Amino acid sequence: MAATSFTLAGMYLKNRVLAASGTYGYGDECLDVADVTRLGGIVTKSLSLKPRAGNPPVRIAETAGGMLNSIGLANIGAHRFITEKLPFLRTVDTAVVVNIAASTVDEYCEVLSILDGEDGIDGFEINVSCPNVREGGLSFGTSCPAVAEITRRLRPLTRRPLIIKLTPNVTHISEFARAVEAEGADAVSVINTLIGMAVNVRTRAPVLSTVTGGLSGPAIKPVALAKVYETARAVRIPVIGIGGIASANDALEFLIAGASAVQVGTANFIDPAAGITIAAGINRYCDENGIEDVGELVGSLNVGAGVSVVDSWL
Amino acid sequence: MAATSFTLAGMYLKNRVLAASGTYGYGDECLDVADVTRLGGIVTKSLSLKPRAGNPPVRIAETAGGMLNSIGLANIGAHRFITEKLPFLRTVDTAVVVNIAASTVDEYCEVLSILDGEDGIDGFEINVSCPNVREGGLSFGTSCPAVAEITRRLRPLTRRPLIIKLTPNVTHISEFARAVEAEGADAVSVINTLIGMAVNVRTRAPVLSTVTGGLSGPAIKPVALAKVYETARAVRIPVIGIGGIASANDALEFLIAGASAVQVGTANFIDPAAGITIAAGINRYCDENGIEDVGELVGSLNVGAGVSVVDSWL
Amino acid sequence: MRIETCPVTGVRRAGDGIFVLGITSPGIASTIRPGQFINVRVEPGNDPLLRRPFSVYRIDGSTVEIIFNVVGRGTAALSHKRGGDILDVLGPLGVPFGIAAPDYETAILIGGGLGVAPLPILTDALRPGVRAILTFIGARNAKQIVRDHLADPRIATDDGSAGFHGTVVQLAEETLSRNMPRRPKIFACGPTPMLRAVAAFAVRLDVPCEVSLEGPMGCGIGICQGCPVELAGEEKRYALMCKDGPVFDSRIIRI
Amino acid sequence: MRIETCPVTGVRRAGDGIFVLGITSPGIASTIRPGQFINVRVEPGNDPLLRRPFSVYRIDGSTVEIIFNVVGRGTAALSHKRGGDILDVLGPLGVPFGIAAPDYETAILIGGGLGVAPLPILTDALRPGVRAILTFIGARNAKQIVRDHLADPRIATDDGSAGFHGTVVQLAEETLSRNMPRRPKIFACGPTPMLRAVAAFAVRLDVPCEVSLEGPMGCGIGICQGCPVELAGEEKRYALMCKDGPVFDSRIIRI
Ligand SMILES: Cc1cc2nc3c(=O)[nH]c(=O)nc-3n(C[C@H](O)[C@H](O)[C@H](O)COP(=O)(O)OP(=O)(O)OC[C@H]3O[C@@H](n4cnc5c(N)ncnc54)[C@H](O)[C@@H]3O)c2cc1C
Ligand SMILES: Cc1cc2nc3c(=O)[nH]c(=O)nc-3n(C[C@H](O)[C@H](O)[C@H](O)COP(=O)(O)OP(=O)(O)OC[C@H]3O[C@@H](n4cnc5c(N)ncnc54)[C@H](O)[C@@H]3O)c2cc1C
Ligand SMILES: Cc1cc2nc3c(=O)[nH]c(=O)nc-3n(C[C@H](O)[C@H](O)[C@H](O)COP(=O)(O)O)c2cc1C
Ligand SMILES: Cc1cc2nc3c(=O)[nH]c(=O)nc-3n(C[C@H](O)[C@H](O)[C@H](O)COP(=O)(O)O)c2cc1C
Ligand code: FES
Ligand code: FES
Repeated sequence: MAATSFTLAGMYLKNRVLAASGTYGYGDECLDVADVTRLGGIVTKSLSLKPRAGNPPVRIAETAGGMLNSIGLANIGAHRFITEKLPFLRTVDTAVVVNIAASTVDEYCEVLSILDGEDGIDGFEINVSCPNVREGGLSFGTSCPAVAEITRRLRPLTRRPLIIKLTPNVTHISEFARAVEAEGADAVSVINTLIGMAVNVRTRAPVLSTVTGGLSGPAIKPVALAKVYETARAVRIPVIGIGGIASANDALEFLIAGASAVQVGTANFIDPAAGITIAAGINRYCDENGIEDVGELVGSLNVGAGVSVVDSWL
Repeated sequence: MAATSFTLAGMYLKNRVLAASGTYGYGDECLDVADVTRLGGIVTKSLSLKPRAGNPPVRIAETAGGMLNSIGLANIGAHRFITEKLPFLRTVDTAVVVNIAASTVDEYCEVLSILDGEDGIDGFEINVSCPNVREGGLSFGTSCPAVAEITRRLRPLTRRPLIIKLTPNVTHISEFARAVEAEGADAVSVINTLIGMAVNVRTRAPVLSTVTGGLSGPAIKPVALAKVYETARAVRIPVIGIGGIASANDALEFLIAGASAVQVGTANFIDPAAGITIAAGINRYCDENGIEDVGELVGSLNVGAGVSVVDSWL
Repeated sequence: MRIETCPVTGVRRAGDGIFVLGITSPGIASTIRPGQFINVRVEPGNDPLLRRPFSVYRIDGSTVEIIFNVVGRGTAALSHKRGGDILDVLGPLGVPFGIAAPDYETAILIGGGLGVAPLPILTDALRPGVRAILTFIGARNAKQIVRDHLADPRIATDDGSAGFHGTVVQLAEETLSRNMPRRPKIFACGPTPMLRAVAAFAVRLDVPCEVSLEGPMGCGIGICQGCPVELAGEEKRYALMCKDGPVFDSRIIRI
Repeated sequence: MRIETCPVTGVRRAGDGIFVLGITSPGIASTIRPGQFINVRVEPGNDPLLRRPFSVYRIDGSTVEIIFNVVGRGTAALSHKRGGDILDVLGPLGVPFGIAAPDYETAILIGGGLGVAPLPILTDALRPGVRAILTFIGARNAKQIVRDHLADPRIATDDGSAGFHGTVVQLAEETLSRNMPRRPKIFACGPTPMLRAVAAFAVRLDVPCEVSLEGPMGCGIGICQGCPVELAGEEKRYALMCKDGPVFDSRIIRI
């Protein structure tokens, strides 16, 4: 039986599989069907300062091997989270990572400060795929200086692990990873959703009320894997791999490509116990392959000598 | 029966569905199973100055709803194309768009000049998703100045339609579209493949010999559609929509989102007559909906008044 | 709520483009309540990716039946299932109809199209408790009327090919406005426009009314926030169709 | 080459994890030649997305049979097909074995694992023409040996559970080096390492040799460039497995 527990950016995790933000509520919805204590951790829905109602319907659309969402970060806000959700989460024996979203850098700081006063929180994940009101709604996440600034401002406010969750909708995600590493981030989560869209040809209107939305699910796994590989080679801080993970095999691809841990998102909608099954499958793989610690897999990709990535003309 | 023929950037097309570069050979492979004269046009495999052997195996990997490829632009080169393929293509009653790839701006120019001397070519599509040897193999396509320079240098060399095929692996594809529009491009093709990756967990090696490859197929359709929508709103020149189109419904989504025409790629591998079926399906849709000219659909997306794209917090 | 892998007992046609699919699920059969739904994984792979929500139509021992229209990929695939196939089913899910007496004496059931789906088990559950059940069902045409297992339904068709010529709401309102039973309560299920109309006349006639909504769902269990239902009242607030519904008091939501 | 939608005649087990699937296709049945393959669309949807290539195993009237190992999603799905299901099939594809006499008198057939797949129709096609057929087949163990429809095959198993204890190549080389028939030609099909070994001893014994390769394919018809086979010689050049093969003269390629 391979060793599974480890410390990620100073945070103890019993295994390398977490539930991704926005795909597991606040960890209290799936108890009938999933023993959440067998997850490495739970990342909460993004919390903003005030509660957010979210976007009008339609918020989701199925696509080939994936789905689009434009939830609009509907959430109960930091204060209600503390009073209504955190007490329960404190009783659950798994790591709790609180994900934070905001529309100004100050709001990020305020939300984090409010939450940092509470115990029962193992780490913070910062969702930078949010519209920056100062920039007319352009996402923070696609501006390297903005992402760096958020990290710089947040870093001194907490001694807990600070994880920056990067968006894939940029040319070189490794630049962003390097920037936040330089600002003292403890880890990066890669990736958030890809920008996508669907049209209803009957009505000739967008399917989503917001026209575009975030693409997730198995369809994006190859893109996520490439982004994780690019990021893991660029920084020393751990990379948390996210994107289309639905099986142990998928998770193993991410670990081998350089992810220290993974998050399972969309797969929870099909099976809320997906993360647990995946964690078990990773162990089975290790046992079958004589791997004594899952950590041995991380970044173990053997890239043939002769091969040059550059020569790959797409 | 709706009118289907139209002129795209000065190029007469009998309908709005073309076969995408690299997914239909040189148009002479599928004759037994597809009446290519019922396609709006054929875009050739990318041609370079010298023949290219391409990348070593493994060159393709199937993914959820898509596939990865790293063909390495294996092609017979401009000269053999002219002697071995063009004579046949001249006899085929459909538009022939020649796609050009190169590793220096000079090579782009040389290939185009060589081909521009030939008749039987209706237009040129420039594949900028190629490694720029000057930049240590970084893709031209992700550098806006490089893409602009290619366009600037090529524009004076031909009076035929000049179509720049953009890569989606950038933060704001519309910037690139605007840049090439300013340099005199007649149209843009959107999108080429997304960078993706797959790992063989048994061998712990990349599946593709080049580690990363290009993701295509239904999985990427939502991303392609969003890129086409972004591009079509940013430029006045026509946009050719590409990415995961496998049905008439898919193609209609692109037209409605702003594409003047579409290209079918990966779907040809499953059915070389896919483009023909799609063109017929578009006509059926028009007839059923009292649309007299397919052109009426282009950019007909009705975005509800109340909706603000900005407010979509992914 | 639990996930079960259930053998398919069979699929039969019940109208044009309408099918009834049965699965063996002691768990769901014994716990499901009228108006609750199950979320069905159509195929083991990625196509389609998401589960498909369906009301429970009938319970017979440990057999659970759903009735559905073929409208897309998922329902088409379900219509091709055969006895012995295995389906992965999540349920029971959602808030059932509020049938607990004594806040009403006569139950008025209104079903439009396959909105009839939850009415048979609702009828069975109501029978012991209430004084009377009035059932109104409507469809586009006679071929789409599914009248089995209901308390002698009055029928409306848009094309007049069976029963009343018009919508089921017109039929119900006409009938009820002539003579309204004592202490009535409306239970309605069907397409959104129909429910909007029902809710409107429930207000006009001041009758308590519960509606069962339908719309796209991501998870069916409250973790994706993908199924917003706008709440009545000043500030924009949403309930979740899957968790706070699919059955709602028609007055607390904006249909 | 054409696309046909073919009814499945049935699927039967032919060893552990090995299945034979039959389809009705007059077109393919009448035109296929030994060593050619068909490209099968496993499901109508996107999962799996690409076709799966298979050698033709048997022809019986208008019935075309393939034999396959369940190794992944596509072959698993195929093993669950039932009579009456419809399969979309593209074929015949590729270059067949070069069996035209008289450049040889004895055909030596070597099949490793399911590399036996093309050998039965190859045997049928050879019988009229050649003086003798020597068949060698090998597998991991007895359970994986498929010996039907072959000219009394000599058998090798890695674990010795049937016939010669060792690889089919060792068996063939041993037998042939003792007494080599007059004007022989080798036709081999199986895993790449085995074909490499066959090619090597064909050179040693100076026997003409054709090998049927297998590997990932995107399209099967030469339009994706996804199936390179490295050619022998100085400069790096590739042939296409689907179009220039899958059968190659072992001396012109680098296996
Ligand atoms: C609580 C609830 C109960 C339902 N009960 C029934 C029933 O008893 N009988 C019945 O025929 N239908 C019922 N529906 C609708 C049914 O879920 C859809 O018809 C079905 O999901 C369509 O799937 P598809 O793949 O065939 O269509 P597609 O259009 O291919 O589906 C694409 C996506 O859109 C979603 N979708 C499309 N139409 C609907 C819709 N009307 N409602 C919800 N999601 C939709 C699908 O779930 C899927 O995610 C119910 C829906 C809900 C929410
Ligand atoms: C010309 C030719 C003839 C073949 N004849 C037979 C036969 O008669 N019997 C038989 O059992 N197999 C045969 N194969 C191999 C067969 O095509 C693969 O086993 C099959 O495609 C695996 O599909 P899968 O979805 O089950 O496996 P997966 O691993 O899920 O497939 C994933 C992808 O890899 C490809 N792939 C995986 N393994 C192979 C392989 N060994 N060869 C080619 N592609 C592969 C698949 O086509 C698919 O694109 C042949 C292959 C070729 C090229
Ligand atoms: C419905 C939905 C809601 C999401 N909400 C959030 C969120 O609130 N904050 C966040 O950082 N990521 C959010 N995500 C992104 C996921 O956490 C994850 O990064 C992404 O979905 C890719 O992983 P997957 O393919 O496994 O789903 C959401 C994703 C989905 C599908
Ligand atoms: C196997 C393969 C080879 C390709 N070769 C080229 C090429 O040579 N030049 C080019 O511009 N695009 C090439 N493409 C990209 C396609 O033309 C198209 O832009 C992309 O595949 C997205 O469309 P699709 O999803 O319909 O395949 C190739 C794609 C595939 C799958
Ligand atoms: S469907 Fe996911 S929250 Fe309702
Ligand atoms: S498989 Fe496409 S060229 Fe051979």
